[in-house]
Amino acid sequence: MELTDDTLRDLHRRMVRIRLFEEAAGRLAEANKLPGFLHLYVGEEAVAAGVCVALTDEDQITSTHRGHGHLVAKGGDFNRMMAELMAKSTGYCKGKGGSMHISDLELGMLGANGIVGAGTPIAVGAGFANKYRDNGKVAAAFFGDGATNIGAFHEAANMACALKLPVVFVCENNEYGEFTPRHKTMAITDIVDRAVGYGMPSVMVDGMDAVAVYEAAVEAVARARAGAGPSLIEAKTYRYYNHHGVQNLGLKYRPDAEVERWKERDAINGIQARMAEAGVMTPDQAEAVWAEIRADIDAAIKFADESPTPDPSMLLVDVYSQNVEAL
Amino acid sequence: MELTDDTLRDLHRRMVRIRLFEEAAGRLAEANKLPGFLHLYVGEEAVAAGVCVALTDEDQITSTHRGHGHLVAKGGDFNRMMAELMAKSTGYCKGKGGSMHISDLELGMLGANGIVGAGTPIAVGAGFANKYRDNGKVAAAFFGDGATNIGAFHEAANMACALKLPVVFVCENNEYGEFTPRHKTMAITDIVDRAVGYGMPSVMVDGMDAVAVYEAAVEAVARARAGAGPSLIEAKTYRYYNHHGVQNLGLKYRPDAEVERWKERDAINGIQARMAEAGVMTPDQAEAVWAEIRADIDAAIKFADESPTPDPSMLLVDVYSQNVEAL
Amino acid sequence: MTATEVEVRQLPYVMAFNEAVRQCMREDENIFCAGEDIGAFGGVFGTFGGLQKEFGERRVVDTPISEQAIVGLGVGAAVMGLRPIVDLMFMDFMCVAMDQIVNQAAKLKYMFGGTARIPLTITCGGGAGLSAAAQHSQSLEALLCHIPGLKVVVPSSPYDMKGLMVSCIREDNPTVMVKHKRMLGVSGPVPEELYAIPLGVANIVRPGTDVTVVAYGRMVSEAMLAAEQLAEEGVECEIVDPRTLQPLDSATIVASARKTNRVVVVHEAVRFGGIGAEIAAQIQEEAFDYLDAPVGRIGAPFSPVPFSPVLEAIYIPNAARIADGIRATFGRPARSV
Amino acid sequence: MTATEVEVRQLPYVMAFNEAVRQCMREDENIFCAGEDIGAFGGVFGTFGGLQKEFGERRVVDTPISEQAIVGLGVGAAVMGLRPIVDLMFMDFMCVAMDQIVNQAAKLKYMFGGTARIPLTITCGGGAGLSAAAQHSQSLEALLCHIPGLKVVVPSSPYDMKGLMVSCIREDNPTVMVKHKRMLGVSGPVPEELYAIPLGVANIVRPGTDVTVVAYGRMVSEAMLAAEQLAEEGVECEIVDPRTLQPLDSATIVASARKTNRVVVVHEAVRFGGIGAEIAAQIQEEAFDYLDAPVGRIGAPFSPVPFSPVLEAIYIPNAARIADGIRATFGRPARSV
Ligand SMILES: Cc1ncc(C[n+]2csc(CCOP(=O)(O)OP(=O)(O)O)c2C)c(N)n1
Ligand SMILES: Cc1ncc(C[n+]2csc(CCOP(=O)(O)OP(=O)(O)O)c2C)c(N)n1
Ligand SMILES: [Mg+2]
Ligand SMILES: [Mg+2]
Repeated sequence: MELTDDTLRDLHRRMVRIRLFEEAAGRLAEANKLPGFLHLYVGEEAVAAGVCVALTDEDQITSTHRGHGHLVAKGGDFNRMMAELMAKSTGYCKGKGGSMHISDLELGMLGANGIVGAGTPIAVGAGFANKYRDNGKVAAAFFGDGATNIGAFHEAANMACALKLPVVFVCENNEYGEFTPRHKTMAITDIVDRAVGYGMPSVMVDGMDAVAVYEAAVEAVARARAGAGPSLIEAKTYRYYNHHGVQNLGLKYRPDAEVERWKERDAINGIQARMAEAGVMTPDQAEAVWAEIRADIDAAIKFADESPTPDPSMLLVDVYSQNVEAL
Repeated sequence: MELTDDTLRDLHRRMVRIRLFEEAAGRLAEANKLPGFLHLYVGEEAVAAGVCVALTDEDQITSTHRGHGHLVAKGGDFNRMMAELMAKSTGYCKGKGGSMHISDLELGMLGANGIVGAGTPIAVGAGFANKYRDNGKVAAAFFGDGATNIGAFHEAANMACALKLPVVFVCENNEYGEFTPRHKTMAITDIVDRAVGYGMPSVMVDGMDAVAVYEAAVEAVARARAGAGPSLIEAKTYRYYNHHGVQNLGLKYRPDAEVERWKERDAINGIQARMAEAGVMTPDQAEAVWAEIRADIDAAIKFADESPTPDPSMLLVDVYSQNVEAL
Repeated sequence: MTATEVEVRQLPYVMAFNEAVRQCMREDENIFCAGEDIGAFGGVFGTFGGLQKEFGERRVVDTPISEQAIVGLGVGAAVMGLRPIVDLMFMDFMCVAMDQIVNQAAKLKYMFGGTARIPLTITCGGGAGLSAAAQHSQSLEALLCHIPGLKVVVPSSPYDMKGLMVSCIREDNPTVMVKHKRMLGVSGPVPEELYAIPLGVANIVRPGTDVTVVAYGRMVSEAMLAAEQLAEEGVECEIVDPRTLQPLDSATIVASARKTNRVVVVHEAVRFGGIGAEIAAQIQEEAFDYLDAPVGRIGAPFSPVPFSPVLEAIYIPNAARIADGIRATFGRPARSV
Repeated sequence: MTATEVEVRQLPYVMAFNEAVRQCMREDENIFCAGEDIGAFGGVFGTFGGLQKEFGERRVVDTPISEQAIVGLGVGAAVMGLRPIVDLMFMDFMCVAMDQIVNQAAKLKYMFGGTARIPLTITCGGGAGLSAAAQHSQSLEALLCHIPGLKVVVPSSPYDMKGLMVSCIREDNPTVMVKHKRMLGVSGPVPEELYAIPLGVANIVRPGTDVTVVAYGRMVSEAMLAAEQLAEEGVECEIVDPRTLQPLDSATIVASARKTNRVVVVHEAVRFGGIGAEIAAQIQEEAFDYLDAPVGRIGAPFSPVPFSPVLEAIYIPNAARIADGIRATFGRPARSV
């Protein structure tokens, strides 16, 4: 498997897109411009980017409460994303879903999900559909370390293996579920240990290294496409901001030094250094990417800002496929 | 750990009690004397007996839809069991629970359970109570191979490990869930592989050998009592009768030869041969045990037969702890 | 709506279900079935019998004991455009999969701003009467009817079973089809050709003038027995079977109430908080000035389902209790000031 | 029942909950709490704040994200004689644990012939209004009220929160205590000493003569606002807060209905199939000849909870809608033939 310069650029671009989108969202939240909950993905960009570069636009993903990064990585449109976070009618969900339910079925992004673990059986369903149609597509399920403690994940992982479905399970192990460290909620250190119980191949990768994630994903996706069944990728990663919102709350549940240690290994810095060294992208060229995406973000914020809120008549629309009358 | 003659006799006696109870129940079912569903434990006696001999009367167990064997092994009273199966007011559950909910809280038998896997989190709760009170007691959860595919099992196993509770997980791997063979529902062969994902010690034993089960259980129980947390025991075993009821239904989902192979290794025959060889129990002495228990069974059937059905006024009693009026 | 011509073939309820699935699967390659033991074994109630033989393991899938993943499989495959039929065996087990039903299947379309279609059918066996005790006998449809996004279907005859199941399969929204365990062997006329009974349209099973009885599922036949008894007493019951509880054909029910001026609602589910409460509440809202007596409700008492056949027989509403409930609506003076 | 003397300390709803738990835990060593992030963090709603500090990790336990095992932990520990308080964070998550709630906690006692006691309290945060969208905003109490074996508690003030939570903890049956997320910061008078408000006893929050408004949880304060408005229009509302929905104090509700002859039932939950249907059905059964208008019902419309604050504001019933509902009961001629 050759790692092309274009792939590096692609990984970089998707990560920068996530980073800038998320930081903008954070600023908007601090300015009280985003209603509801906001779970930022900043720090974990390499995972979404690495996996999504290994997928085609036709493959599917399911996501979590921390879902913007996944949608951006899958090719999500900033305008419609920003509008959704601001609860505007031009948003992906017409303002009805918000951050936790952002989705783009045309891109195969089957939804962020507010219920921890609940996306994993849905990915199994998508994988089933792929196998049923023999279309060579793959479904990837993103989920956290904490999510591997919930029954739905277990059932999904086992069923995918029992039915040998084209599914890739991607665990974003950021060492915390909300404010509780991993060691309080499981007696293991590595999520890959769970794959054993399903007879599923697994690999542990540095989630701060987009190339490592990408390479693992390429292998897992190839296995799935070849009909050899599911795999588990555990990416060790870290979120820079709080569980939700931006600032840490009063409670210090993570030592500052720990946060700093992870930030030193920042995935975007890492890939930029690598590309600079390999002559793939100069710092100036990198800066141009940032600048271009920054402009896109600004445009998206403007688009969202100027978009209308949903019309009250929309309240009862889309409860059912052929709309029934209000009761 | 010495294996005393008394322990062998105890194992044997509990197994014969199960076998005769279950065969009697089967006959009664065929004679249409037992309402509802009946899941017979015949063939798997070594598992319940081996584990329960390793427990004290003060330890707790949770059970499954196939629960008579567990209650008998824990010391259940034939009269109240038979009366319950016949839906009589003198039964363990006053005729309100039946086979699938048979229980004896005084013996620490926290109930058969009609929902696959649902007993396992309840065992975790009992184990928690033991640790909370620091009383040195242990809770054992029995469940099938099929049950390890369900989320509740996963959550229970993980939580017991995370909280380091005195729980022993006992998987009765009889290779089938209802009429579906294990290989269709999981990609692994041995349930012990699942323990890895919880950081739980595990052991695989011959479930047709009560001594092997007992020895594994002694070790797991000791670990739990010592505060070293849960263990998983996988006992490979087999049920002789159908999933429920007695006769196989029309469909042949298990090859005759497979059934025969397992029956050749019958656990009761096995322990009788071993005891005869070791001079612990002659065939005549063994026969005396059978005869004595047969008499107990006959008495229990008579007791149950002569017991009254529940009075209609009992319908709304015991819905709540202080009974509320009907609504 | 009914098909009672002599030439029509008799089929048991279980086979009416089976035939609906079979004929739809022949028509539409996007339909598949998944559930525990539904393959070679045909499902514990026999409802899926022979389907794997005809359609193969690809389209009739035995799953692990994993209700959450079974429904999730259905949701994910439905979002991708397939038409899954997933089986939960006993209705009680839907509690194991409740998150996927209530928080996922029912809500995805709305949460996603309308982009998703969820043509998912969930099937299960409800109802008491087999001494199957508290965890295998429940009628939990009220829980589902309260959840926007779901449709809930409760056939009362083999004819309805086939036609309603066809509509469930063709429906673009998640439906829950409740088979009553005790009706599996009940036979009735069922046309061989594929036909659909629309969801949300009640059936007047028996026209009458004096009192309206709203009943569904197995309670329809009990209500018919009660109606026969009452006819001898000179009271003509109109029996309305909503067929689907969500959507509920309130118009037909209210029209009947306005005509007869007396109503009794019957279900096997626990009376308190059952769907009968919703129906009664709607009737008094919409037909207040027409009612000569309070809307009566017959349901199970407030306890888990008992194992004992003696207790269970008291527990389950029957023709005698329905008849008493109907008589009670006449036991009071007609409305006057 | 109410405590409105001047000297009484003001406490926010969230601290009333906290104090109930704290004081009960000091009294009874058998009480422990378990849930996600309830330890050092004090729970996402802050309701468990400081409890781990006082009682240690043994008695205030952070659990994995495992709702089934959390409730199962509670059931098993309760059967063994402890008094667990287990937290499900958002009410919506009870769907994940529905089997343990509906098929285990609610039924064990009955299925076991009475031998078990289940002194288990399940707590969760219900209700909309935080733009938390469809999976974090539901009011699902109707699902629980339909299940024999459970008790369901919905406090409408800090005072009630403390007293009802104490009763939940002391109760020998499984209770579900629903905290309304939007009331956490609402303050009111709360005595410092430990006191209990019995389950199953409604509270007449506002006496009145012209119309009865049955409301619970956050809707009580909205109903109070509506009542003030209507008082200006010359209509005196009697507001009855059932406090617990299961058991439901039907006697108090019916007595009020018989007195005022008009009733509106209000809840934040979806109107269709909500507990308001049961209440309305009971009132027309028990007060038929007293009613001058149909029992009105105000609830959320039939859709998932929308994210958009604009839509959510329309979605959630409020004082204006309640007032309109009340006016509607007068908008028709008084009953006459
Ligand atoms: C079933 C369920 N339980 C609890 C929650 C509340 N919750 C939201 S995010 C979260 C932590 C998830 O941890 P993890 O899976 O590791 O993902 P991360 O937030 O670390 O990305 C929790 C407990 C939920 N949304 N759903
Ligand atoms: C949640 C749930 N799903 C399905 C069933 C139906 N069911 C009863 S027993 C059984 C098979 C259980 O298999 P296993 O755990 O291996 O136990 P065994 O019967 O082999 O002892 C099934 C599927 C159930 N009771 N509960
Ligand atoms: Mg995490
Ligand atoms: Mg088995």
